[in-house]
Amino acid sequence: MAERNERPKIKLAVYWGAACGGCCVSVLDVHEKLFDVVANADLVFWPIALDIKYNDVEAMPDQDIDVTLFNGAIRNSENKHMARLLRQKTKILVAYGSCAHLGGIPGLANLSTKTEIFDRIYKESESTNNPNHTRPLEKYEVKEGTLTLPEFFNDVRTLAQTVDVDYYLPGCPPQTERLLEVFMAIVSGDELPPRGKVLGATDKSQCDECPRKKSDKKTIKEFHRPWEINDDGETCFLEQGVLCMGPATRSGCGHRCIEVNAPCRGCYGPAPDVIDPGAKMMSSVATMIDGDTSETIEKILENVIDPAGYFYRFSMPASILRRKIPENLQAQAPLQK
Amino acid sequence: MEEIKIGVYVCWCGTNIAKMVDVDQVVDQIKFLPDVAVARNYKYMCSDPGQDMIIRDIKQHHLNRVVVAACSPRIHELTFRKALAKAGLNPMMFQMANIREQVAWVHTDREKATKKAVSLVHAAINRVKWHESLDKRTIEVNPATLVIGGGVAGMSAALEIANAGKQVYLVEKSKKLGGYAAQLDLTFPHFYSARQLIKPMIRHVEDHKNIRIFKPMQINQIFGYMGNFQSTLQLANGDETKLKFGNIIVATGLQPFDPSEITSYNYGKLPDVVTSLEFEKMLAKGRIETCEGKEPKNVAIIHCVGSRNANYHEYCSRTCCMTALKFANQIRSALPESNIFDLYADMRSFGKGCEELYTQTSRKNVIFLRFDQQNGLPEIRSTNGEEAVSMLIEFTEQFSKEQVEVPADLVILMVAMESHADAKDISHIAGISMCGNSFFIEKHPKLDPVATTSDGVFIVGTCQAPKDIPDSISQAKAAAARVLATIHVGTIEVDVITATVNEDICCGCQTCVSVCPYKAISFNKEKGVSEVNEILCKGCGTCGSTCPTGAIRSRHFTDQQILSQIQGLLSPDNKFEKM
Amino acid sequence: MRTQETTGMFLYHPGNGHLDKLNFTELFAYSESHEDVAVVWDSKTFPLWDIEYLKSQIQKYKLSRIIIAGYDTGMVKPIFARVFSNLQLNVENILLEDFKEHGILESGNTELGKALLSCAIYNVALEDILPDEEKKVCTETLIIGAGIAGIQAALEIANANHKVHLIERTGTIGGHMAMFDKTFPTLDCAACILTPKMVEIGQHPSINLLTYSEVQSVTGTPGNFKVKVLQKARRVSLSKCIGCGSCAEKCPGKARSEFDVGTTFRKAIYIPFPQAVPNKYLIDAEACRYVQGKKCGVCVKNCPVPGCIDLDEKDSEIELCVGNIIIATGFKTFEATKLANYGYGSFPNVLTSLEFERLTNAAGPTEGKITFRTQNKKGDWIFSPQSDSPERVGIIHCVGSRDINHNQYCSRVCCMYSLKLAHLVKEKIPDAEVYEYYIDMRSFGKGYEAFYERIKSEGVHLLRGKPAEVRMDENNLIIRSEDIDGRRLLEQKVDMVILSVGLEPAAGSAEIAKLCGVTTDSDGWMDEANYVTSPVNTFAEGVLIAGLCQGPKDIPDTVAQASAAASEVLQHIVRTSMRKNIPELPLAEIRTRAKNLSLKMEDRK
Amino acid sequence: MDFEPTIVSFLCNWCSYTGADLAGTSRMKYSPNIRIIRVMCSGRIDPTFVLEAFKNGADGVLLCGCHPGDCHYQSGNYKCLRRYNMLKKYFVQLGIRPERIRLDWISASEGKQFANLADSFTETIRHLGPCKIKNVIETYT
Amino acid sequence: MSQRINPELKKELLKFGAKDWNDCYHCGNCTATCQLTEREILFPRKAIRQAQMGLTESLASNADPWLCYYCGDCSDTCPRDANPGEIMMTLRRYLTSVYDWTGFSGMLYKSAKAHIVVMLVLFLSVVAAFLIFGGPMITELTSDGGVRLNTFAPAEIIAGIDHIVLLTLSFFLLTNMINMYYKVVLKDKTVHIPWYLYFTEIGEALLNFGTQLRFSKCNKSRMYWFGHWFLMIGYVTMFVLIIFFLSWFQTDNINVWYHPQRLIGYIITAGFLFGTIFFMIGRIRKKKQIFKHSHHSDWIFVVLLFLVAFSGILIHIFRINGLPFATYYTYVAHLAFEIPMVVTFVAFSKWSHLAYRPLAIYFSNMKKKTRELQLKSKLSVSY
Repeated sequence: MAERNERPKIKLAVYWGAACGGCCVSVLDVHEKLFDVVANADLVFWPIALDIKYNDVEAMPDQDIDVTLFNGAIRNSENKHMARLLRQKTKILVAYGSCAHLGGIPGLANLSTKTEIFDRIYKESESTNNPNHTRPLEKYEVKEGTLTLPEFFNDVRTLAQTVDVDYYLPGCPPQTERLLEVFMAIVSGDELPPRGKVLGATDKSQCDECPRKKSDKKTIKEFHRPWEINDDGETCFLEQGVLCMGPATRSGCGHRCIEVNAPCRGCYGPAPDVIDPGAKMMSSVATMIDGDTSETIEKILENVIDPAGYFYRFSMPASILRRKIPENLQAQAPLQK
Repeated sequence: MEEIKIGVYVCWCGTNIAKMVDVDQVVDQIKFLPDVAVARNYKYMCSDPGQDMIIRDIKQHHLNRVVVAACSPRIHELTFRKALAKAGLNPMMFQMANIREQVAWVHTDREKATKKAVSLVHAAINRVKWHESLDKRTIEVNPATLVIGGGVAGMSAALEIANAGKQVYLVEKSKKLGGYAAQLDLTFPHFYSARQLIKPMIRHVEDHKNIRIFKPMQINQIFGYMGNFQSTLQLANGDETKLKFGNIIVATGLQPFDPSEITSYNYGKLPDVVTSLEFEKMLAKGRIETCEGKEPKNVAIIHCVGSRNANYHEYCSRTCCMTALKFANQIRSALPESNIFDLYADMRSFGKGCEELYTQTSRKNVIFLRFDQQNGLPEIRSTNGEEAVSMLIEFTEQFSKEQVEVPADLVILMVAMESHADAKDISHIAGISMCGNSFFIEKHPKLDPVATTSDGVFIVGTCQAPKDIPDSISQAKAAAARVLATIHVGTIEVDVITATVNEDICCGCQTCVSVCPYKAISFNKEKGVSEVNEILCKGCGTCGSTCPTGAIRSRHFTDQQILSQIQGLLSPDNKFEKM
Repeated sequence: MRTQETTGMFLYHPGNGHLDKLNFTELFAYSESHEDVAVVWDSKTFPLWDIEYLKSQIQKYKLSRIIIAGYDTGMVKPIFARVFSNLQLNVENILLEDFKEHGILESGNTELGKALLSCAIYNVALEDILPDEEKKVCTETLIIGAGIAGIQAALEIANANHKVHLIERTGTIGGHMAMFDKTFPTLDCAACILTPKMVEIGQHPSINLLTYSEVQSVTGTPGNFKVKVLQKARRVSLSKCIGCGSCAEKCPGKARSEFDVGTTFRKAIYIPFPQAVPNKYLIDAEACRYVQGKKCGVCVKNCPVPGCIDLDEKDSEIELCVGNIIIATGFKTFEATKLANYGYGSFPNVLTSLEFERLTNAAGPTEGKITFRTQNKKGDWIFSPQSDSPERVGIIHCVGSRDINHNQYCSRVCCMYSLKLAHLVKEKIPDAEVYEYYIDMRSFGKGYEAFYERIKSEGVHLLRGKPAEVRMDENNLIIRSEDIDGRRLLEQKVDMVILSVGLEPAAGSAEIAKLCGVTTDSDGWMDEANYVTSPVNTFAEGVLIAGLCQGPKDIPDTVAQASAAASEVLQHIVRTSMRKNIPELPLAEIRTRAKNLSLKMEDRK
Repeated sequence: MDFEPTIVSFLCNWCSYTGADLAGTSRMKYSPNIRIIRVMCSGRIDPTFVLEAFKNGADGVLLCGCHPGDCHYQSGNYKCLRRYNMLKKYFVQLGIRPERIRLDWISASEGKQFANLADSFTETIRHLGPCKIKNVIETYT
Repeated sequence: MSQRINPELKKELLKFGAKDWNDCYHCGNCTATCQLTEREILFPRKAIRQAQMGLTESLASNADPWLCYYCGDCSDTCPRDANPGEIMMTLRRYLTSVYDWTGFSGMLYKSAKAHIVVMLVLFLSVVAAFLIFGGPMITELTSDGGVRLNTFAPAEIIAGIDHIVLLTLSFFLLTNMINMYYKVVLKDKTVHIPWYLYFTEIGEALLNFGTQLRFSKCNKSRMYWFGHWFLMIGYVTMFVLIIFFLSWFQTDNINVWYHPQRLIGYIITAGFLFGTIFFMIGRIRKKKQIFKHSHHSDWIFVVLLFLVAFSGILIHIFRINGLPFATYYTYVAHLAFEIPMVVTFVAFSKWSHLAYRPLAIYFSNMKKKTRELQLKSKLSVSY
């Protein structure tokens, strides 16, 4: 303890991009360990908790901040700006949580175009009351000057697609214990793992820790939603026909979902060498289908209504194809028969 | 990691490639790619000087990867791998780009072909960077051999191997050995007695101390791999016996085509229309007679029943013409006063002594008539007792172009040879590919007619294609040679292209276990990971693309290798828009 | 033999000259004196065609078993079968003892004939009563001829780690297959599939390759043959030559290239073809100025390797000791000049199929361009890439085959290779019209019929009818034939005629057969021991035949046969025993053994 | 100039690649837009590869395996079929015409069929026009 | 309508002298070798096929065998030794019997015995007739010459008998020819010959009759053609002379050697001798294809012809040398040879080809022309 006190405190920043805020809350979930954190670190920037303005950050010298936990994806120009800014000011930039890591839930917006999103929000949604068809404008001139809004990008990107990232801490949100471990590792001054590594998770997938019983009989005759089955609480979800992203998802979360009899949704992201966990899982699940003809296979697949939303729930922007092709760019040619 | 140095060699294949692909341009375009140390083109890369060039470069320029753009890797991959080995490089550090079969020979636009060639070479360069050294291993060969099918081919193979002092397990589905040949009366073209040839053969097989016969017996499953197969047989008394063997010779034989589906022949409806096999039985009994027990005055033989006809079998059954000539001779001897008509399409008397038999048969007053299946099949109709003769065959005779009718009291249909119905099951059990007409596919139609793509499994006799007894026996002996050679050497090399599990990543979901068609993957409960038996593994890679964690690597076909290949293939420089 | 059965013997010799060598009177007397034969008939005196008489005779002697012995015995079997079945006798008791089947037809060995009859009477196979003789079998094997058959057999044996001496008469291995362009029906390039095997031969540690060599004599006994081999002087050292070709560049000697069947020239110092194995130069003594006594030696001067070329090298002789011999001498093509009516030799653009193979081969004289044969400046007729291409090509099948005036037999491969050639013409000159003249289309093998259908669909004119003549007007060759299917007489004008010449045993194969004690048939093909059951064995123990020397066949059949021959060799090597030769046992001994064995078999039942 | 599509084709080693080789040895002509990658079995074809191909600018992806029941590895082709069906569903969601991927069976003896398939697929893709996904990923922000 | 295959025909053909009738495997070599075949006139193969299958109807309407002169090229080059030339020869014999409605022809052809018996009967009848009706054998020398043949056998009477024979034979031959016309032309429903062709096409038939030009196209060696033509010309001239000009030809006075009567006689004799000896030697040596196979009718024919010629020469020699008895006896023998020959051969056997062959050429040409016309009219309709 004494030794550690001799060490100067590190400078810590926490920032959110396109995110739900859950990650920030998860930082607070450290509860009494917060004291350990504060004992070792000075929080220099955390919009949710501290009143420090962007200007202040801009004023900091480069590489001044030791660690930034960046959560949330990059949705708009503000996110992008801040990501770049923090990268510039930070020694160790950590993509914190699924959104920063893989795009996360906001990333699913990539399955719609900007127009579609705006139409939905400002026009079509049931609760919308917008008779003047008002749409957000990036610039609006008023007497007092120009009002600006950040630019809403066409698609959602991960932090790594925007700036260089040193480490990833996956999870939606990340397990607080993992955060602490990582944090303590950084502050302890031990040799850091190689850059680009995923921290706070193991290299093995969920199944390794999953308490359910697994066998090699993974044949799927019919896909089910979790509520559609009489779950025995013991058998592997997949063997019961329920989609579970567990095999393609790193463990480290403490299989919290499975503990409560909900199949894994994949927030912890893919195993080390996997580029596109959705594709891997699609492949794996498809292989289990019990059918040798196109007709039977299609019949069974009817129950997989939204493969993109399922297999890419947290990873759409990080996936190989990242997004949907906007309608106006889609090939319109009818097929010759 | 050592610096990657790639040598790239573009082959002209004489003019084969050079005519359609600008080999100079290919070299010019890829020589600046990263890691390419040497890039050349040469007339015949596969020739000794071509190979020497690679070996020299490897030594001089310290190359550690080699790409050859030439013919199909199916042809020369091995040749170049050997060259690499000669130069002291691991043979797997090699990739071929197929710019002959898949570029030069199939395209007509030289510019586009060249472009495509560049992209294929680029892809190969990208891929080879990720290649790893893989080393061959050898495994022991079990000296016993399993022969499936106790016909003349199976028995010949069994005897050949047993006579060389090696154990043979002969499995026959029926109660008797001998198969189809045992049902024949005489053989062509010399009219030796088939029975007298087959009987001693059966006796030798039965008496042989090195042959163990299982009959009637069906093989349901075979486990294992080349050199070390095993199977469990259910004996009649309820016992089980476990057999271990190193090689499999499949000789499932043939079955005759059922002519009842050809309506114009009325087989099954007219009692005196018989198949060649039924007639063979008549001959064996010494009774050539109609259903009423009378000696027929007019006998007609119709060739190509079910053969050479797109509606039934497109192929020629190879033996029917000669069998028909044999029948004609036998009928002539037994019934000297009869009229014999032989309706053929093309007379295929191609074997040694066969054309001579055809001539001889002509001289025995056998009337040869030619029909053409394209112009409709002959119609056999009954005279309904209105004439002395019981049936008439009507068709257009092609040498005279006359519409004629042939009187017949007995009609013999020379039915096609089909692969035996059991062959389909055996193909799954033994892992042999089949072609569209249900005959087994040999490894190479010319140079490897008895081997299959599954190592240690050989096909002999009519299960490969229709053939006569001598050709079946030749094949049986050929397979025996191959088997004896491996037994004699005692070991075989195992393919290096297998799957492997990264135990640090494998989570034990076991999806892969059920996917493997060879049961090469098992789950290690203790470690909680899957394990690959690399001898059983045939390297298909299905597990690799099934594994959701990427723990399984398909060696030599890793994700990384293929992805880089795709990137090379689609490098913007290689697209046609850039032209 | 079942004791209650009464055996009759019918000696059948239709008198077509085949059995002249056998003494039938003696065989008749022998059978008659045999205690277990009730009656013996001779086909010369017995009215076989009189069914009623035959019936009465069988009843008279109460025969229940008949042995038909002689030649073509199967031909008369149905007569007996008919009578037996009429008399309610067991047809299975009609036994055939065909002398041809046992090879005594050619040898005329009457004693062996008696032995066979003796065995037949007791219904046992001759080979079953011959004791195996333990013998030290030399594990080395001699293979004569290094075409695809020899190559395949050599690899099979060598891959089992046994020493093989592979002898080839010419300067390279590969044989005819190396000369072909494509192979039917898959159309894969012959060189592409053959060269890897050739390379393997050249590199195999267990194969002793002796090219440019001939067998001089074969002595010794099966299992231990002593073979004298003449190694003709290559005059270029195999070990020193690097194949650079500097010697040939300046060589003034010229000769027609054997590999290109004379369609072009090569130098006196030459490599038969670029992929030759061994890929080393040799000197054609007849074309070499120095050897012919003129002043030369240019090659020696140009050779970068000292001592590599020795123009004074003499033939040498070596002796090998081998256990088994495989003959794979292959074939030669029919001499087309024998058919004057087709004008080969008179009209330059009437080619043999083999010439056309070279012409269309990418490695051939025109680099694969199909051109006319034209005269060069010196007046020699050669193929040159500068010449024009034909627009109409006629292909004539069965040239020299299926013709009683030449070779009566069918050469088996011509139909298919002709279809292939038609395809090659169509492929290289898409607008060309191709006319194929055939008698019967023999596309019998795996995938062959489909290939035939494909060629038909490619627009090749397939004409049934053997042309009678090829003549020439000012500009055209005219093929006169009956178009049988078109019901007309056709005088087709073409620019080029390809004669699909038949196959004949290779030159010198008769001598090889004689040296090895193998018999040949009237066409010169080597006799197999039993057409049906032993297609690769010969009547000479330890000598096997593979490939075309036994009769025409295609590549897959050749390969299968070569492997089969290898299997027999491996068996001999492993067993280290050879069967005792038949003549070594006295007749009485054979008879006793046969009887004993027959009783033993009886007991077993 | 007409749109020249780029098509990546994954062929299994035993049937389809051999069939493509046969098209070559038989000198059957087909469109040069097809670029072939050899895998041991169609069962090895990972959806990742298909996605990667589109990402790198392929306009279509052709998958070929042995005919049903003829797989050299017994059942790899069925697995390919299942993944193919799954992928098509995903593609619809991404706004990529599912016709841009095609799975067909080519046996070792079907050189002609391969050539025909290559031509017809190229035509299909030519008709559909360029696949924009690569541009979208690279430029659409 | 389909025709029934008739295997029984082969037995018939064997009696007509068929050899190797079933050896042919229809390669078409013979048809292509033959220099007389034309685009649509195809033989021998087509006729061989009809014979093999026993298509009697098709055969009867097939005139092709008459177009063949048996040069033997086809048989020489036949890849299966099927002897097409000989089969054509056989078919000509067979067709002769088919055209002959009396059945006499068939009897002569099928049985050597019958043929010889008929010959003998006729021979003896002639001798008997002379014994009974013959004139006095005058031996005294006259100023005109030595032998008085016309008193022994007056030319008018002989000519009268000749005329009777001629009329009878002509009747049979003509009816046979009509029969041939019926079978070859009328029964062939595929062609309907326009009337004018009957006139336009007759010229070539007659020309061929006189010159046998077609035969000269046949073979590389002109010898056959010449031998055949010479014999034929000799025969025809003799025929005309003895039937119509016997009194001029058969005189008692001996003319100078260059007198047309003698000259013509010499030429005829030369033709006879040359032809018969040429063919006899050929048939004995059997070297050439055409001579390899001889039917009994061939031998009887050629031997009789030779004997006729030989006896004719003897008569001449005896007569000019004034040997009366020798002349008379030889004359009897001469007629005894000649009458059977004429009676059996002209209408019923070998000599009838003299009529059938030109007719066949005539019919074939008409049919050919008709087909060409039909084809043209079809073309003009469809285009």
